[in-house]
Amino acid sequence: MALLELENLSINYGAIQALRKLSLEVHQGEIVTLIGANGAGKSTTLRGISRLLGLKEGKIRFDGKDITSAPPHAVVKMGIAHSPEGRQVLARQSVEDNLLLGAYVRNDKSSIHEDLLRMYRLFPRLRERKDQSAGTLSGGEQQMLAIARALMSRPRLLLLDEPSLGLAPLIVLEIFSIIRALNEAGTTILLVEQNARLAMQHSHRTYLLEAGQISFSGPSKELLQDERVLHAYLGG
Amino acid sequence: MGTAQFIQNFLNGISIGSVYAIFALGYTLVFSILGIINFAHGAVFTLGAYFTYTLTVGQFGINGLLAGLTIDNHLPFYLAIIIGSTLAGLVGVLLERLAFKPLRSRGGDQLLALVSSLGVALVLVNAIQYLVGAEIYTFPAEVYGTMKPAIMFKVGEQPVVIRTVQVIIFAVCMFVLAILGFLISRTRIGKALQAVAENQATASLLGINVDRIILFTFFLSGFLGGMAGTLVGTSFGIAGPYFGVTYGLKGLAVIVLGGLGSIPGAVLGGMVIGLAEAFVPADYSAYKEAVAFAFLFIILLLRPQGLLGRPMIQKV
Amino acid sequence: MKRVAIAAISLLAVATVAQAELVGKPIPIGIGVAQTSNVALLGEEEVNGAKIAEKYFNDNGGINGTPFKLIFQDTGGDEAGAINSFQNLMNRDKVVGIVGPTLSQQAFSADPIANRAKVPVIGPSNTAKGIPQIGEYVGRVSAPVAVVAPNAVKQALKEHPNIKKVAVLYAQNDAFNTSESGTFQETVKKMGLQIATIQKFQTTDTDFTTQVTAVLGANVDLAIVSGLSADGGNLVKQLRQLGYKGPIIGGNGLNTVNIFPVCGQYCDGILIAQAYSPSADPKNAINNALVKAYRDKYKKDPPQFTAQTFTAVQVFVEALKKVEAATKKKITQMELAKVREELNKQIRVGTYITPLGKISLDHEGEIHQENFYVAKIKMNPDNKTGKYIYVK
Amino acid sequence: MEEFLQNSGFLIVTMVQQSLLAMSLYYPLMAGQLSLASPGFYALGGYTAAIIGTHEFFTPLRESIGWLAFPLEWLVAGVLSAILALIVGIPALRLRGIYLALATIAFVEILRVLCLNLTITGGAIGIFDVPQLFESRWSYIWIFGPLLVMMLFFSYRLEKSRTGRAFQAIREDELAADSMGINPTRYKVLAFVIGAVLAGIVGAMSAPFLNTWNARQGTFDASIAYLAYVLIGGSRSIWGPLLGGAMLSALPEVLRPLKDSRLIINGLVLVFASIYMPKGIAGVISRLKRSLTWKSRKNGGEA
Amino acid sequence: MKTILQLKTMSRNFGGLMAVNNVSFDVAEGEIFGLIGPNGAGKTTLFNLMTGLTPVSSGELHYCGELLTGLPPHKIAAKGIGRTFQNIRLFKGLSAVENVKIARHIKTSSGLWSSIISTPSCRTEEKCADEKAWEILRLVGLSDRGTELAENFSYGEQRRLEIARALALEPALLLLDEPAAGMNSSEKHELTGFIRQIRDQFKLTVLLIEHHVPLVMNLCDRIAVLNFGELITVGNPADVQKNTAVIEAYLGGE
Repeated sequence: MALLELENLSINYGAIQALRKLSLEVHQGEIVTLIGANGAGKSTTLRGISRLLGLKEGKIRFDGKDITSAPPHAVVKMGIAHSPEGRQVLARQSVEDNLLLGAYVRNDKSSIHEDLLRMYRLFPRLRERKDQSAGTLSGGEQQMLAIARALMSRPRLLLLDEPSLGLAPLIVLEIFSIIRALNEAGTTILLVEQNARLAMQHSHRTYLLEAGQISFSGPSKELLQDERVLHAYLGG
Repeated sequence: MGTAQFIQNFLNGISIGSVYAIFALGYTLVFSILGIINFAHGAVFTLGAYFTYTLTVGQFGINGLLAGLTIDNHLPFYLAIIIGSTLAGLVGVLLERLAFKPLRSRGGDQLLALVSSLGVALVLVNAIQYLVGAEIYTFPAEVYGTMKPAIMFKVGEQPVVIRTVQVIIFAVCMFVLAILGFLISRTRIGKALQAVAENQATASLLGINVDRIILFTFFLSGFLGGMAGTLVGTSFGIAGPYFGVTYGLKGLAVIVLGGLGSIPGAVLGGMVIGLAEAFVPADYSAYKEAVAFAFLFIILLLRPQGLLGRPMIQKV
Repeated sequence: MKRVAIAAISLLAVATVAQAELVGKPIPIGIGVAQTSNVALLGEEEVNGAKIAEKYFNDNGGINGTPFKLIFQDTGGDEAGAINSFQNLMNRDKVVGIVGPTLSQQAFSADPIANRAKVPVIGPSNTAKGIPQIGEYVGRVSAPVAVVAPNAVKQALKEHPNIKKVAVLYAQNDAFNTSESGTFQETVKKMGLQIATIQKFQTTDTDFTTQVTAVLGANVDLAIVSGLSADGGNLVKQLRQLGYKGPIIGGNGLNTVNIFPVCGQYCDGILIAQAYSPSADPKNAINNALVKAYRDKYKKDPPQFTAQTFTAVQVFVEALKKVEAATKKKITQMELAKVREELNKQIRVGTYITPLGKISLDHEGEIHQENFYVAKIKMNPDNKTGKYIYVK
Repeated sequence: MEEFLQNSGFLIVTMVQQSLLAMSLYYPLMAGQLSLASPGFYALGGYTAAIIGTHEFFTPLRESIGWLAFPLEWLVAGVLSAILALIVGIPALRLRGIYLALATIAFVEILRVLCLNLTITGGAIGIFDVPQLFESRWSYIWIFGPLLVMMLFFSYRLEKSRTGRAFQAIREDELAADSMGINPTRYKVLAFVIGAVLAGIVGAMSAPFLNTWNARQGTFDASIAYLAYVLIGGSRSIWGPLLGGAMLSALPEVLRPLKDSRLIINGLVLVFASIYMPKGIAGVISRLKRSLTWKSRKNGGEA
Repeated sequence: MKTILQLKTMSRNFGGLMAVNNVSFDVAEGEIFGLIGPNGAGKTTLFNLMTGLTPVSSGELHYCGELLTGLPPHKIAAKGIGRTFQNIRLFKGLSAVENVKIARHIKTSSGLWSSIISTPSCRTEEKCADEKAWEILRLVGLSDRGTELAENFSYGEQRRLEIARALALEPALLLLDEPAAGMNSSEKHELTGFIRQIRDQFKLTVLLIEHHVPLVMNLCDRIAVLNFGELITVGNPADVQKNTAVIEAYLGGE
């Protein structure tokens, strides 16, 4: 059974139909990538899953439970963490406070502390800056913070929106290796990325979105070789 | 101005300024979360004073529906002010549920929140008058226990005098501010509140129940408003249902001066305006009323984000 | 369809002209005072006075056996509200005369309208200069401040002959207090005293430390406060708490028992210029009746606005009786317009023995009051209640 | 009829007057600017008329031009309002949204305290015995009515004009408008001045109408009341302030029979109206109209 | 060919972050010039600098030999530079035709009073503006929906309406910020033809930001690539595509 299942999801912004009857699934233990041009509906899909956006139609199931009408905070509690586009760290609060807020839904004080230390091990740069306000971090550091913060809720499914956005190539590679490590440690990941090649290399399966619909899908390795995908997206 | 005069004005200023500060905090908390100004805050201020009065004195006058009613169970003042302010906080919660939430969930124009909160203010003020009349209610002198009415000391040859009530008000305000500061910066709910103020969407992605935090904010706001009302009421009496209107208006000046939505800003703004009013030269006392608004106007032109506010960045 | 409508309208017009209106029974008298808004603080005192008067005079036979009834229309605190209230009273409620409005500013707005409609108005609390001059149908029972105020200064000098420097404080957003303070200032100058400082405040103010600090700095021997009960009482309280020891004169706005709870023990000793004293003349039967009724109902002495409104109703009642005597007709059998005209004439004739003492209204409608009072506040040991002890 | 006018004439004229004041707030709002300065200009206009009408300095002028003094008062009030609007507007209109609203509230309050203290404005008592243009209150419809009609016509033409489009563009998106060649400052100030001049003229007409003028005429309360008129009426067309001003100013009078509780009900109406009529009365009407025409079209189709 | 636009060492920093760093290039009259680079590379900021919405920190912008830096947006628009926005900034509450007519502002002149009394010249002008607006709407294929509110349009239609609005300025230089965002393949294909068509018809120079690489390669005469606010390269599509720095930055390293 799929961990996450989207069935005929449609989302509108005013009169604009951003998603049109989109269906996809993510299985336990996978990294799944959504690629597509700007405005294709990638972020909208993630925002729909984390219930930030209202649906026009369709169903979302997580772990067999229907979460279509659950509020965002309840979805987090069920085990879905979303690291939004543009990093969206709480700029006025310290790095550590940001991380602790990531564990807002948890009550187990001691294990929260353990996780905090784990994040600092994973992202040593964050430890160095734990008392700084998050707004003063560089772009890459903010991205790390956003991912770390999402992990603090101990999610079963992590939604990552454009983790490489605006980052230098070296940092991008670093982030992707962390994503891999997280996945190997058991977190299922749904990834939205504009750096398509990189994302596909790091994921099991890929969906290609065009104007709110899925135009291609399949194992990443195969799609990477697919002429049509290359042409449509990479312009190769 | 002599040193004594200066100290005198300074003490007067920080005492009234501290009341402005906790009153304005209530305004600014709601603004920081919802980006709207709650025009009913002045009415909640008034209501808080009446609540505490009811709990401590419980004796109603000659007009209104409750005329002549006497409640015999008097609470000690310090308990009453907490319960009274809590009740005012609950009014704040009610306000959010009846006047703000429906607007938000229907996606109405944000400006309509001004009108609906104005409507609530009208209801509250007139309901007070309907119940207990427009007359003046005063707290007995002993609410704070038996103390000398004023404290006097000398600077050089010149005497400096300050009313005991002023000192108590200042102390209570500082105490409340300290607790509030702790609550907001150190506790889980306080951090959640800050997160919601910064970005509601992000906050909800962290599992914060934004709706509940908004309710909590309105409770805090009402609590602080009610407490400010009570403190002013004990010092000066409750001068009828319209008692909070001037504070409501001045509070606007305070929060803009400090920076809309900024918590330390509200405290600083309150102090600055309290002091500025205290230092208005005697000959120009007629213009004291305009000081807060002159500050408001000038700060908006020179530094619209206020003293401690963050600049507004417009996204292109 | 259109023709029918026109016909109906003209018929209506004819009907209203043809059918000259009689005065209703019981005879309606209008009370247009502020029952809402921040002016309600004053208006409520007036409503209470009117209600006591209604019961008292009806119990005593009304207008030669015909009962009258008071019709209340709220003016709110603004000018438009006063006009609306007056229009309602005159046109819908068909009153013979109106007591009101509460504020002088409102009177300047609404009284001319009543005057043009030839409806007599008696102001219960309009003390500004120029009110009776609005027109021949406008009068008042509230003595202008210029006559009341100086008495208190004289009394203070009598008690403290060494007074040299004076501080004058007044509520500048209130018409009454502004003009009263002007009178005080003139009086002080005329008596050769020095005005050391003039401090202004708002009736809505609650904190007076700035003003008090200035007064203390000026080292004065006398402080004169013109304000309303809440602000004036607070000012006195803060003056005393911060160490002012000299005599205090309160203006007419402080002439209400409502200030007792405000300044508590610090009210003690304030000299008040009074247009009304509940206790000055124990032989004044009608005042005794008012005081008794008020005490029975509200457990305290009636404030000045209550007494003045009572007086205004009394003037209407007695003048209506005189109308019946002069025309030898029952009011209820007369045309409304005629009654209003006759009533206005009779109001200005003769004298009235009222809770304010003996008064009369001159041809302009200005009150002539025989006695003004200076009282000194004496607080009871509970510090919540007190008395005005008549000193002159 | 006569009796009806006697009784309700003042109220009807007040409704028109308040509608006009609501409109004075509508023009800046048309250009997206939330200005609550109208009561200040209204007060200024009223004082202008009251001073020209009563001050001894103007006695020779009044005697020589007779009734023409009234239109002169309107003119002077309009010009003074325009000048003050330029002085206040050019710096203040750099502010946006609630900040502008607060700055204009501050302006109104500063002006009020000033008027309370000056001798020429009569201090707290104000100026009374203002000369009358008409005997009965109802007759004042002959000045407020034409002004209302003129403003309706003005708005009708404005909305379809180049200037009106510039206003709307700024309201919808100031940056995009700027990028389309529209100078936002210029048009924002223009809209502000139009509102100010209207409020000033209404003030000048209102001083005789109310017989007296004082510092209680232009207050914060009025600022908020006008805002409520526009929002409850509907801020998207000129009919909004017209309906809102008329209905809300009549409401306390209509509720008069409720006595003590009338203002409580008044407040509840405001709350419910803002929740259930987010587009205002005008919005509800146009929705009704649309559903009616839609129905009739449907009926026609079936027939 | 004549140079129409010249960027000289233009920079902009936002609180320490160099969003645009020392960028210089020329655009020739009549060409379609592409601006590409990853998200956050500074492309939109560069557009905002050119149209005056964001003041430059340093550097100069010359247009037809005239210095534009320091001018407010409406003056720059009046010089003949029209633009669209990445996030679509239509006047949503107004109809399509009103949106276009608003952009006729600088081409018309009637003042407030002449509009109120409706002078003949004003009426003529109004009529002309109306006709012109409909004409442009026809051109972009939206004339049958001209009276509908802009907010009711689909994504692709809104993009087209935005272009129509910019065209109503009768610009010589048109800046398009991600015109293909949110379009599907066939819409994108149509767009390519459309941009060429308006270039020819209006004698335009077009500067466009686009993510969709095939579209850019296909459409543009020359391309500039930005990364981290800096210009990596300028050249024709074939050269740019081969540039290793570009592949590294934009397509992702191997």
